[in-house]
Amino acid sequence: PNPTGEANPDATLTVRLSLEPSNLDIRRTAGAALEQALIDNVYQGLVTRDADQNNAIVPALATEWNVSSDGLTYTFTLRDGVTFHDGSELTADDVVTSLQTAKDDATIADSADLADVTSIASPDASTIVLTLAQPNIDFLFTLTGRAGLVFNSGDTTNLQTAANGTGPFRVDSWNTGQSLTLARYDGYWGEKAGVAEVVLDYIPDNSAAVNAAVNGDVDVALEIDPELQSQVEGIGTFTIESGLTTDKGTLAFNNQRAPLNDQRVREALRLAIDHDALVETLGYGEALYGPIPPLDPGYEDLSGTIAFDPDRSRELLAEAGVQNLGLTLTIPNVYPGTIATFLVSSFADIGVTLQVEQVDFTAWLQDVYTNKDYDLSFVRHVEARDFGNWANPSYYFGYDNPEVQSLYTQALATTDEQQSSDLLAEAARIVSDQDAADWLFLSTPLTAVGTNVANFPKNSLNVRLPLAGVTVAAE
Amino acid sequence: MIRYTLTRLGLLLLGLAVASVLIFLSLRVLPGDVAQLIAGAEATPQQVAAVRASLGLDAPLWTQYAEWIGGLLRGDLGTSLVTGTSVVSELADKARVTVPLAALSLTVALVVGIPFGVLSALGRRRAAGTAVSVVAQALAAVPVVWAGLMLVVVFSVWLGWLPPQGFPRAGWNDPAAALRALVLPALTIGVVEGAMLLRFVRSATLQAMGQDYVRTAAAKGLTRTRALLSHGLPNVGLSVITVLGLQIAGVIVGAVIIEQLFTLPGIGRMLVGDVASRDLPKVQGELLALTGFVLVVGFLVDLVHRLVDPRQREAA
Amino acid sequence: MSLEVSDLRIDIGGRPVVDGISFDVPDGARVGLIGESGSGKSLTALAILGLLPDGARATGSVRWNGREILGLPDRELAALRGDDIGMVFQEPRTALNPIRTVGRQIGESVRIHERVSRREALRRAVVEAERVALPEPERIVSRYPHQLSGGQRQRVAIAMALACRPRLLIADEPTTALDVTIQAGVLELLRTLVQDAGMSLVFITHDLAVLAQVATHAVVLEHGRVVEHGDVAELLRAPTSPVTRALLRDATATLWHPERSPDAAASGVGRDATGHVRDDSSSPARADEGKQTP
Amino acid sequence: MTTVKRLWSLGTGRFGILIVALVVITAVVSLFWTPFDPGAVDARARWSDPSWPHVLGTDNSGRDIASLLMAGARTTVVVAIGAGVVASVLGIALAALGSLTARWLRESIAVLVDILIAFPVLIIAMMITAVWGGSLAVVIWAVGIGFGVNIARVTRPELRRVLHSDYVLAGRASGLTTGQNLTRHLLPNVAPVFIVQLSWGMAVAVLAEAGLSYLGFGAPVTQPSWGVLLSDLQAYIAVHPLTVVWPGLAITLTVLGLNLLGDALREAADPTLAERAPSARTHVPGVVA
Amino acid sequence: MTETLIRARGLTRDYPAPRARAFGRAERTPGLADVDLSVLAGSAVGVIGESGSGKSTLVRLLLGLDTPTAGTVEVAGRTVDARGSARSLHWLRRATGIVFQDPYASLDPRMNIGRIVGEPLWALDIAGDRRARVREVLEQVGLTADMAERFPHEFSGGQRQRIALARAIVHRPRILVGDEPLSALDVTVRAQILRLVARLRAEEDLTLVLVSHDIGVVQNVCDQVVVMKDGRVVEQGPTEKVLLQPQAAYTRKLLASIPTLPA
Ligand SMILES: Nc1ncnc2c1ncn2[C@@H]1O[C@H](COP(=O)(O)OP(=O)(O)OP(=O)(O)O)[C@@H](O)[C@H]1O
Ligand SMILES: Nc1ncnc2c1ncn2[C@@H]1O[C@H](COP(=O)(O)OP(=O)(O)OP(=O)(O)O)[C@@H](O)[C@H]1O
Ligand SMILES: [Mg+2]
Ligand SMILES: [Mg+2]
Ligand code: NI
Repeated sequence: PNPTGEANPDATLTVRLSLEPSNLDIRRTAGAALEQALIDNVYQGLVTRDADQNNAIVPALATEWNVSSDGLTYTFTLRDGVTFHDGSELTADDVVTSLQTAKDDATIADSADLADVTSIASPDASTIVLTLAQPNIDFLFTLTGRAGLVFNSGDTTNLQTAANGTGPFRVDSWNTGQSLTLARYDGYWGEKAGVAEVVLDYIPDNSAAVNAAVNGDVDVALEIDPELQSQVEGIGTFTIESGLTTDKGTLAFNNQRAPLNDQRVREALRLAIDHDALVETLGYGEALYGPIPPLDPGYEDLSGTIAFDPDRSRELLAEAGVQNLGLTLTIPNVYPGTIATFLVSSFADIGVTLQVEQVDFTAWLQDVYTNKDYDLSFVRHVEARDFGNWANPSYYFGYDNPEVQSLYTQALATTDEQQSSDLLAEAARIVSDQDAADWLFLSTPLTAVGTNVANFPKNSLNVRLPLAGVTVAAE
Repeated sequence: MIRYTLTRLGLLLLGLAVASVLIFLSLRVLPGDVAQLIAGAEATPQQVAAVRASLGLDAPLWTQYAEWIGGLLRGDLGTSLVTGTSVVSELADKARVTVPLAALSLTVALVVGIPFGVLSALGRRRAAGTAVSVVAQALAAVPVVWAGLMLVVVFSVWLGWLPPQGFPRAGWNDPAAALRALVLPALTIGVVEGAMLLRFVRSATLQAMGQDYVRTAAAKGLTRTRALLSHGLPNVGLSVITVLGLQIAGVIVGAVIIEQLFTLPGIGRMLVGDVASRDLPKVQGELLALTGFVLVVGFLVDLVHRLVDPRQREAA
Repeated sequence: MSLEVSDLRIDIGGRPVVDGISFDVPDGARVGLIGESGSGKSLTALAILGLLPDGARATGSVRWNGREILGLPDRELAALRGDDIGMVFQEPRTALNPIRTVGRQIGESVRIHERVSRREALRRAVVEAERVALPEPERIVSRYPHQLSGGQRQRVAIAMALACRPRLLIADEPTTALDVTIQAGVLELLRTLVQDAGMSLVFITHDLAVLAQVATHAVVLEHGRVVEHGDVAELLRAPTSPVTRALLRDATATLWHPERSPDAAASGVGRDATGHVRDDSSSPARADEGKQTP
Repeated sequence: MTTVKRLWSLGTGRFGILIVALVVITAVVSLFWTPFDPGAVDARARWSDPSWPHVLGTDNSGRDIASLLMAGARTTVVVAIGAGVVASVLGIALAALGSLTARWLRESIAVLVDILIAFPVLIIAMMITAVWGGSLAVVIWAVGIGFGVNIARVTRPELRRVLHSDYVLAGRASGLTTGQNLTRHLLPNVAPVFIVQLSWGMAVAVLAEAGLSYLGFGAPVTQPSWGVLLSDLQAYIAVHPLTVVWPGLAITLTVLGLNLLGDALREAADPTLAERAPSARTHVPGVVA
Repeated sequence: MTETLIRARGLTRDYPAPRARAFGRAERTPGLADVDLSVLAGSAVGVIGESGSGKSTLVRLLLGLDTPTAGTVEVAGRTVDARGSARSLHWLRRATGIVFQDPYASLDPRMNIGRIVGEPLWALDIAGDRRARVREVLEQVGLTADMAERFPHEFSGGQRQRIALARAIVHRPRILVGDEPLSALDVTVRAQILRLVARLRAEEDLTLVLVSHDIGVVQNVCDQVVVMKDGRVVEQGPTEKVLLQPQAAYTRKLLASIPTLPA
């Protein structure tokens, strides 16, 4: 968008988000809402990633870094003149303590990401050295996540309701049930934020969100319901943008359970789904045919490998000798009914009766994730670089293929990104060929960005929303 | 009167006790695991167990209940499992939206129900009176969600007079905006509940019109309308008071739905969210607060009824 | 001050229930309206005051002091009600507003018609309460109807009707709902009050014995029509219409005959399959009726 | 005149019967025939305007709204009847316990009913939801329990009134046993009050289904239901305002029908009311979702 | 010469008074206190007294419809056990019929007249053509047989009381009890019913217990009178004696209150 006026440094940027964090303790509370709101804005790690540049790793609290050729030692140079929001200075000790705590304390989110780290040290005040037990090409990427965030050691702030980070914004106030207000941190080490204040306005209801946009209550609205796109466009003060994510709408088959342990049945189910029609019905997203999304290494367009073909599907079912197949789909009730409706209708067409069990998320965690008691399950796997789930036979997918597991291990162990990427692509192809699941769609949510807003980020806004560079034009 | 008040107070406390037990028990039988939810999807069983222990969820039921009630008596409903904030303070915070909303809705319901109920009874042989009663029947049948949607479409989307949803960030520091934000929600609940009240007031008025003492008053020299107004209506009022006790429950239920529709940060919306995230202490507190509210209003209504009705006042 | 009802007709929902009634109540007269249940007595009384129930329509003429009052607007009729014409209703349980003190209800017509202060109205209420022989009038005025007995309530109703000293009192079966012992007191009270104040009375009843105690004139109704009218004593002695005769006969059958001889009772109707018509003639006459009341 | 005839002779009664019959017939017909398969999605026919063959248009998945409405009537009937059965059993049990048993039990039940009546249906629903998750069963149990208490509260005094009536005493004096008295006099005389409440209770059930489905605690999304349809389509009211009218209208008409049927039943069931002034009719509002 | 059909001894019935205090001891008020009564076969006994004097309580106890706190009732020589099952009291039901005060309240509004009147036959398992018997009594009380299909609200007060009477005698009881059967009726109807009762007594040799607070009625119908006040019998004896030479002050007061017709 081309803002018409000069950027106004005193402006307030109001952004509509849908899912509110339940509390602000980012290390101990699950949910993408926290990462979206706080990482890069309030909290930072040594490095971060830029979703708009294909998730490239970019410097944050470290100015530069160096990986040893065996891929086991990472040496970071700590940035100078960084202060926390409470004014205290960032020291190498803060970094070491933060990482060490994250590694040692199992209740900290993503603690397992640091399991392979054997030592965390700071030889001098501006150097941090991390040593790994085995090479991991995703390690830097891991550090961009929660486990890599840096906190002020000895801090007494109540992190559940307040925050103390090093980012361009500090948490100003949190109006639970309504909004989270971030204010520009004037002591920020880098370029100061483009707006004085950011209000993250949590509006769960889609039509309410559009009403808010139409009403001028928000400058930017994330996750616009595509059905309502025209309404927003109609008023002329917004442009609708769509960005990529790593959010994979995954229809998981319980690979361990009959008859889904028969590949013909799985393939039959995949063939019964008209992905283009589904995307059209959803109104957003792109068809996705394999486990790796475009923003992740190892992506490859697999669209040719499987095409909508109900006749073939029925044949396959007949071959597999299943008749009057009845399956249950366990789906958390946070997702709109459209997906379930679509699947019921599609499977009915090939003679498979799909019963839908809508459960709340805790029940899903219990039944599907933990106890693996399900036939089909749908959830959106939003995490980036999560191909490892297919290499983990005890994951709820129940997919156990030694070849894929070995390919994945190799991909992590190499230090060559291209090689790693090729290995991953190969593994992904196998997973898709074996119809281990169906990837219904890749989410590409719509964002309504006010014409007065410039430099709003684009990709993966559901997990990262770096707002430092955003400016709002004066009226 | 004092004796009655005490007896009724005893009943209120008994009611609250029964409510607390029911709420507590029904929430303990849940299949989902809060600890798992808090620890996150990737947590190990040990982590989950640690979380569970830290939340006191591993204690026997009666200890948990005793602790809850003990806290309640000290004005402490525990802390939210998810946000870590005090439930009482969250309730107090959200009550600033819900209580005014309920009060406004009830006001609207009264303003709609009583005068129009009386008028439609008075004019029951005229077209206007019949029309009012037909409209009331229809409105009383409309789902609250639908009524809210229609009002939003008309007043916000088409006319643009009122905000379609939300509550000002400044809250009651910006009273005008806060009030504006509550107008449509209160109107929605108020009109639907008012329509039900109207049906009641109408028949109560019709009944009053046939009362002998209204005729007696007319025989003393009042016009028939004035006789109805000054002798019939106070008696209608008495029966309306008892109905209000039930109506308040309807208002509260309406508020839960309407807060959702209008994204108002009130107790109802918080409750819906907390039920989904299994935030036990909060759900418990919220349910108890809402039921308690209804019970207390019922108590007050009964007291008022006693006070203004001489027959009951004396029987105490 | 006289009331003239002529050719009064009332229909309810198109069905005629009072069908051309005429009678006069001259100043100071005490007229009894008598007839069996449903004959239209109450509706006639209500029509006079313009208090007919919804859906009832009256035609004909009702003149009060020569002025036509049937069909007057409610406001003008209201000015007459309670002031010129007072009315006492049948049911003492429901005729009083349960949530107003007795005093306020008695004083209300004074307040309406004489526009006095509330305090003055209450003072008058005490006076009226005393006049109808309510015990402890100063205290009883602050009571509520449910705190009174049936007889006391009926006295309150009478006090209400009399508070403005109307010229005409209409009493619609004021004692039917009461026990005999209490009925006697109320009837006596009514009669003395009316006599002392020199007002006219329309008294509705279906009980000839009660009528005989209170009224001087009687109008007998049947199916909404007048079948006979005249002096009460005359009527009782020599009824002309079959309706009156039947009424009289039936009344006698269930009536207390204080002086019936023991042998008459022994051969009484209780054993007589043909009823008791025979007994009527055997009832000795009684000259002085007044002694029967306490 | 029999009760049914009197009911039919009342304008409201006729309207109520017709609406309720229409809903039930639609539900039955939908078991065998709907214009389209109500579950069949058709991405190419999304948001069709009302026209042939989609007479009421289609929704966001291209499902035929007319067919969905027809099939949704099933859910409505199931919820209404289910809640009705739960409410009846509970209501009658409580009313019977509250009037036929020993004094202390009677009074305790009365107190319990007074307490429970303060629990709004939705709160009960939330409690049950927290235990079982949302589903149609939740709606049925919640409304059933909520309205059962209501029925008990209204039926109990009625039962006691009839119990102490002269005609029951006359029955005893004629030699009827308790059981005979119950079936000949008590039940037939309490039934009307109960049926009227039941009719209103079913109206509440239909409304509650809509409210709970909106909050996500109602029918599963794949089940055709007016409440689900309403809450699905309400999001698009700004762009496709017409679609949301249909489920709303269906709910409103059904509730109106049941309410009026209840009103009319009360009038018709009392053979004496026809002769009395209209003032003899009073109205007790339902506890509503 | 004649047997004593009903004999009550020391009949007492307390009612729990409305509680004065929420948790206070329940007090009791006497509805009936130590009443002795005997009714000879073929006689007509009138029970008079003001409202609340215990007349209805007495009737309920005599008919085993309520359990006395103390005292016994014997009907035709058998002791009435009000606690017994309905079946064990069938002998009593066969021997008695009752008409209540309010003719409307005592008829089930949802039953047609035929069923109402036939109910005792059905309940008491009385053999024979029940329909015919119902038609017969209906005609006996001056109604027509075709009225059996109609419902109570379609009748006038007098007719309703006839229906109640028909039900009371349909099973040919020896004793007819009326609990103020006339007070809701106007004079004309009252006289009709009384004539009817008189005829029935002649035709069926009924023994009559008539509760009333209307002395005139009792005087005209009964040969024995019982005067009650506050649950106690104040005076009893032959009608002429009690009514013409009352001994108790209360009886005198009662008699003096009654309006009479002049000659
Ligand atoms: N509100 C009403 N609606 C319909 N009909 C009525 C109404 N009031 C009276 N009637 C009818 O009008 C007729 C005369 O009634 P009214 O009350 O005048 O009788 P009444 O002589 O006073 O009888 P009672 O001695 O029983 O009081 C009766 O047939 C009655 O059924
Ligand atoms: N079920 C009851 N509970 C409590 N008290 C009762 C009950 N039934 C009667 N009483 C009391 O017992 C006394 C006698 O009542 P009863 O009904 O026998 O009087 P009654 O002579 O029949 O009066 P009435 O002429 O009004 O019918 C009264 O004081 C009454 O209040
Ligand atoms: Mg009358
Ligand atoms: Mg009695
Ligand atoms: Ni004359």
